[in-house]
Amino acid sequence: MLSPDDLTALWVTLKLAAVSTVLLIVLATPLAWWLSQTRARGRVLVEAVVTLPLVLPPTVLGFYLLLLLGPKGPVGAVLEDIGIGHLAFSFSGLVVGSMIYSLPFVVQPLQNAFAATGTRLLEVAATLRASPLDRFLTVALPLARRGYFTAAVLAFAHTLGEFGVIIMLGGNIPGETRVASIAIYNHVEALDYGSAHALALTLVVFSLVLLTLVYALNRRGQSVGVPR
Amino acid sequence: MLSPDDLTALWVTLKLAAVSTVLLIVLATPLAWWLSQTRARGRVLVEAVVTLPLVLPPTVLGFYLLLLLGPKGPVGAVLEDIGIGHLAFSFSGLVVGSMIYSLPFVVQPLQNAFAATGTRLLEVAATLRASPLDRFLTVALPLARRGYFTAAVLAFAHTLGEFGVIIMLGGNIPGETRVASIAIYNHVEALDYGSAHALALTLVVFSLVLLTLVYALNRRGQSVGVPR
Amino acid sequence: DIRVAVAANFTATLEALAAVYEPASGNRLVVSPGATGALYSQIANAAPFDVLLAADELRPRKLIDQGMAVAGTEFVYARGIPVLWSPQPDLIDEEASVLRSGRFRYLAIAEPRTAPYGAAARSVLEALALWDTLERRQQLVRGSSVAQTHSQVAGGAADLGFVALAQVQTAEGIPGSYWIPPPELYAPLTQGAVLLSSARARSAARHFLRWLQTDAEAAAIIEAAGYRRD
Amino acid sequence: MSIDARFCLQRGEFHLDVDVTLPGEGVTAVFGASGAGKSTLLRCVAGLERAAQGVLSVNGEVWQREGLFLPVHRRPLGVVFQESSLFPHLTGAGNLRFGLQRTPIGERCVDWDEVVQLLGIAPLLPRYPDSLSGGERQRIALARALLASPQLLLLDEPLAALDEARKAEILPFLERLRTRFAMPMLYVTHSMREVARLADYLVLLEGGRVRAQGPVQEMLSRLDLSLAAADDAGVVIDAVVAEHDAQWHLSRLSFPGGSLWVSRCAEPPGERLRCRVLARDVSLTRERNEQSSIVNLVAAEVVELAPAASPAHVMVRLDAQGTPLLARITRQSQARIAVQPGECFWLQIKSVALLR
Amino acid sequence: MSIDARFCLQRGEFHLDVDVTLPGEGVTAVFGASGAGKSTLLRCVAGLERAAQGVLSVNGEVWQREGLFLPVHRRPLGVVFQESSLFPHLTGAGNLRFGLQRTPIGERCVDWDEVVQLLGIAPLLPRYPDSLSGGERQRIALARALLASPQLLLLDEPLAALDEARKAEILPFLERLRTRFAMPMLYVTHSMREVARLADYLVLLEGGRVRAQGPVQEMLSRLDLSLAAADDAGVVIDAVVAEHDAQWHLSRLSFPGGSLWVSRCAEPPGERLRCRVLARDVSLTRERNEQSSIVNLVAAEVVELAPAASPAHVMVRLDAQGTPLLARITRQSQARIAVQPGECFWLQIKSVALLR
Ligand SMILES: Nc1ncnc2c1ncn2[C@@H]1O[C@H](COP(=O)(O)OP(=O)(O)OP(=O)(O)O)[C@@H](O)[C@H]1O
Ligand SMILES: Nc1ncnc2c1ncn2[C@@H]1O[C@H](COP(=O)(O)OP(=O)(O)OP(=O)(O)O)[C@@H](O)[C@H]1O
Ligand SMILES: [Mg+2]
Ligand SMILES: [Mg+2]
Repeated sequence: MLSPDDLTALWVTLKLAAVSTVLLIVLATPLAWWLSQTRARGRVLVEAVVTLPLVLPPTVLGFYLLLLLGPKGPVGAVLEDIGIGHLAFSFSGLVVGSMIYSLPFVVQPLQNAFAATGTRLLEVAATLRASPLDRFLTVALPLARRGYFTAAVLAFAHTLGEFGVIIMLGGNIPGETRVASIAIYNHVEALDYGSAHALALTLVVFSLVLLTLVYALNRRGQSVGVPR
Repeated sequence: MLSPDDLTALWVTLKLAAVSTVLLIVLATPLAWWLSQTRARGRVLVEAVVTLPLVLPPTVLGFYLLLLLGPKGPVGAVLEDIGIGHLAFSFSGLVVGSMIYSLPFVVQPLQNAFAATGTRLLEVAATLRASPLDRFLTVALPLARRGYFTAAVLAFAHTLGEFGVIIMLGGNIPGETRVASIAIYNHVEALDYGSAHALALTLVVFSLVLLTLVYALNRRGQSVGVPR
Repeated sequence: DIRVAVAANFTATLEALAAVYEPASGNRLVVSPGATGALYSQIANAAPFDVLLAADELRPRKLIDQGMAVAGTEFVYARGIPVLWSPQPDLIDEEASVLRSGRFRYLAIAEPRTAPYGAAARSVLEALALWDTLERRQQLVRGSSVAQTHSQVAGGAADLGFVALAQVQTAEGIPGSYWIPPPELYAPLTQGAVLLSSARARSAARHFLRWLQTDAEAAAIIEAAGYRRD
Repeated sequence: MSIDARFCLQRGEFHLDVDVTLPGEGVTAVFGASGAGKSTLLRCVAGLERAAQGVLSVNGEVWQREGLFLPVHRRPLGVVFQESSLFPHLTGAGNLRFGLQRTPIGERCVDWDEVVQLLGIAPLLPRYPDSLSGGERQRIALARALLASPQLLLLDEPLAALDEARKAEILPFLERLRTRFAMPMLYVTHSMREVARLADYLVLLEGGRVRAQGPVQEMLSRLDLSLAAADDAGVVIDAVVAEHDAQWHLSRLSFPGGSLWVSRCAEPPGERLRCRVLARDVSLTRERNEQSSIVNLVAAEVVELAPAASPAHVMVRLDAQGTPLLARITRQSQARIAVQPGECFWLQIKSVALLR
Repeated sequence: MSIDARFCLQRGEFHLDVDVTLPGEGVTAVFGASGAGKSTLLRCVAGLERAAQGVLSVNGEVWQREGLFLPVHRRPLGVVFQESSLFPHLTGAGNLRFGLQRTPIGERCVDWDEVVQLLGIAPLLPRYPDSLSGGERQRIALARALLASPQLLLLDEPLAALDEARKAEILPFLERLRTRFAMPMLYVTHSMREVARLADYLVLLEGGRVRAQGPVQEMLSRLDLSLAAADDAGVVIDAVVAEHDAQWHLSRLSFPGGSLWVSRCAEPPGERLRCRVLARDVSLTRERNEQSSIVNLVAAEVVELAPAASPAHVMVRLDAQGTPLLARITRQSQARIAVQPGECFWLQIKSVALLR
């Protein structure tokens, strides 16, 4: 039912979602932590900026990212100069785009989770000789499990369905930047509803199974040792 | 700099974002609460389904919503029959679409916030004669403040930047379903980049100011009486 | 009011037309741009439009077949002209030899399956026996519409691309460098208009279509915008 | 008037299996080692353990039985939890109002000002819980439970976090609650003093089961329970105010077996009172000694001897015309002055704690 | 060897202003009413109150002063907080290991098995905190702090949630820690008994300030402090084991002013020991009474009289050849047997608590 192109697109989609989710979680952690701990006045501005990727339509965001990351863009040109190459129309570019696009969904749950943990247990850890990094890793992180779970699920799912940023920034190159969402869109536009339904259904069923599994695992994990 | 049409589009955008955020928060609350409290096996499936709107590309989601809510669709036809009228190409349709689209961003933070509150304080409230509804309203809700704040911000911002669902389901009708993101799209399609930039900038600056304000207010609110 | 669903690439031209038509007729055009495929889906689901100005002839015909549009009201209101274009002044010469040389990183086209200009671009590249090579080297980037393709090229992310002449033509000519492929290399980009069934009885809609089809001033505006009218 | 409770509950390794009938008024102390199941029992009574199989009726009203489970908020009770559990989003006053507002006006029987003054929490009212000290939090929690005018008060070590002075102030208030509002209480504590002071009835839990139960007077004078081995073992005596001595600020209490001088009390002659005599405050002597600072002498007969916690001591149970008394003396003294069942002695009572 | 601490801190209305020099070994009790600032002082010492202006040096090492602030995790201390604060994501054993693992092997001086056995927490180790009772949680917290082998132990009412039996078991362990590992402790408590039992030094806080401080023996015998008004006021006497009496399981302790018979202790003759004599256990008599169960008689001279908490009593401070003693007697007895400064009496001591 699914064409080889569609399968390739699915594969690219999964790869993109996985890579950008992992990277985003790692990179957003210090930001979310800082936001949850600081009393600095500038915090609110940073929080607002983090939310901004949401307010632009994805295609428009993609357009500006293209300007920014493309060969003529300020970031792209610098990358070009240092030999990495600009990011337009490449998988790495998509990863960057997806990360920016999903940033708010990751930072917010993490920040909330860190804030909800409070200071008491971190103080306790400090009195037990844990350094700041140590107590972050061994106390704050495990207690923020729920937040990490939510962040990962939202970022992953959001990247699966991403379209606007990707088509603009990625250029829909088969095998490299053509993801499932673009393939479905094209099927719909080409009035090939059969293929569209098939691919959409595959994506939905796959996601449903994956999400159900993940939620079930998470639930089992929660039954012990999570703060009430 | 902005044409009257653009201003109208901005207004529709704000209205849409505000209405769907409020409705969504209200409607998602019982769902999030149930998810946070239940031990039922079916919970994980519901959680997965709630996340599904994310995994389809917005245009495709809009397409299916059009099939569902349009005059020939199962839901639309029923609405038609009972005299409400189908939901395609109307503001109410957009509200429904936006709500479905933003559902995961609202349910997840609320559910986390409810779960983080734990049972102890609800038990205390019960011993102080608070009925289940009462303790939900007077204990669980206020303690989930942070979650509500996050949910509202994400849903609002997400709706501001929504495009795919809206263009498909709403149909780009000026004054009714043409929101800012679509107006920007129109400008870009007409190669009127100047107007597109102006409108995008307006949207971003407006959002930045609004979000900063909201975050600042929220921060002030948090300095007293929030669990550590 | 006449509610016009228009292929996004024609939006700007339609606005120029409206500026002439509205004062003359007293009717107002309510314009809803969109991708032709999306407009088709919407009309099939009872979108409140009177007239469709599509980017191809296929979708109007299908609507007629399904009874969603009025048979006999369809006509070609414009023919698009694809152009290989780059904002760089000397990238493209008369023979478009840059295509063969491969001295570029990305060539942008619209998605051939859904955008007529994309299909034309593909035909041209196939006629030049370049399609497979470029595809294999992953040098082809596809926009979901020709407008996106234009953005990608204009912004410099792609070095050159097949766009619509209407997109690059200005009163002062065409900036940068360009090549207009000979018409025999691609199937004509006929854009069809049709009256939708829901507007069967709306004389204003019929009036607008007739004006668009026959008025000389309208034809002039369309041609000036970069389309042909034969 | 009684509280009938029967509960079965499994929690991991721990099994609670309790079947008791408690007096429906006054204070019932729940006593037992850490982990004995005291908090769990209170949770069952409160209705917080839905899983518990059980029957519970409080003064005739059935709160729980097969097929019936009155939800927590329908049970007119007040609970003070072992760990502070104030609402962090409400000020002290907000916490206090929480229960008060939900109590029908007709059922309110505890006065705001009285509670606030008594617990010394007026300056705490505008503050949020996270700026309060441990003891301050506990006082707010106590006030909050009281202001809901409960018909049954469940207290889980409510005074553990308080200093002695504060405890001494609050105890009479709890007593007053019981007498004035006839508010029965289940009171978990580790303190013998609080038991003697407050409780009428005592339930001794061990490993989730009831080891013994009975009126406090009887329980405290039993030599077979761990209670008698405690350092502060002693008996509780119900007495009547006989006379006041204005000059020396003393009052004489009489009980069937004799009389005791205590610090002057407020009650008029004829009023019933309770006092506590610790086993270690009682010494036995063959002759009256008038030239001693000890003012209280009671004649009693030795009933029973039992080993005390330390091998150097014995516990002596005595009978003063029906009133049981305990004395803890060294084995050496026992031999020296021949303390044997049936012998009569003067009991020198160094100190008598007036309980109410 | 001393702990020098000077702190200033404002928290809302509350102002902590403390400047003390405490012994660098042994146990210093921090005593004071609820809200007096005990927990806040401990937080300052731990380095948890960054806002606190202050100077702190512990046995020569400067932890804090102008321009220097050793972060908490660099301070080799252990803290047991007033409210349970176990890591909910770790089992009991995981909680215990947390501090242990972060202690350099060379600095470890507390044995896992010993602590686990003593606190009776072996069955709790595999369990998560939310299934533990209040007292069980507190024991885990205590063990966790100990296993980090701190050089200074801060304890905020660590035993408040425990039953008497458990307290009695844990106290000697805390004593042992102090002697064996020379682990100085700051110990917040509301219990006079724990103070007498454990503390060498006492700091009395009132409203954020130090009201008085000094060695426990001296502090407890002062009539000008609120300590003497407490129901369990009494003195601590440093004594030497004089002889054992195997037959009666007794030991005689001698101190400059006389000697006392107590339950047989383990220490050999010649060893120093400490015992506690409560004011209310002491009665005054003009003549020796041999036919009494009271075995301890000490001659002493009245030094000073002061009102007691109740108007019926007076506190009498006596001197037994240099050893201060307190007695609480009724005013009536005072008049009857003419207790006046300068007069000599036999003190009948009903009960002596052996402290260590
Ligand atoms: N979920 C659980 N799983 C296993 N054991 C549990 C669970 N919940 C409670 N327990 C055990 O039940 C016993 C009784 O607990 P409870 O809290 O009633 O004790 P308690 O008498 O109040 O003790 P404390 O004086 O320390 O507060 C404890 O031994 C505790 O470890
Ligand atoms: N953030 C704050 N704002 C205002 N007052 C505060 C704040 N934090 C603490 N306090 C006050 O500081 C005082 C000292 O608190 P602390 O916790 O040190 O008392 P404590 O002596 O430990 O009392 P307890 O025996 O009840 O635990 C209390 O009166 C408390 O109300
Ligand atoms: Mg308990
Ligand atoms: Mg404290």
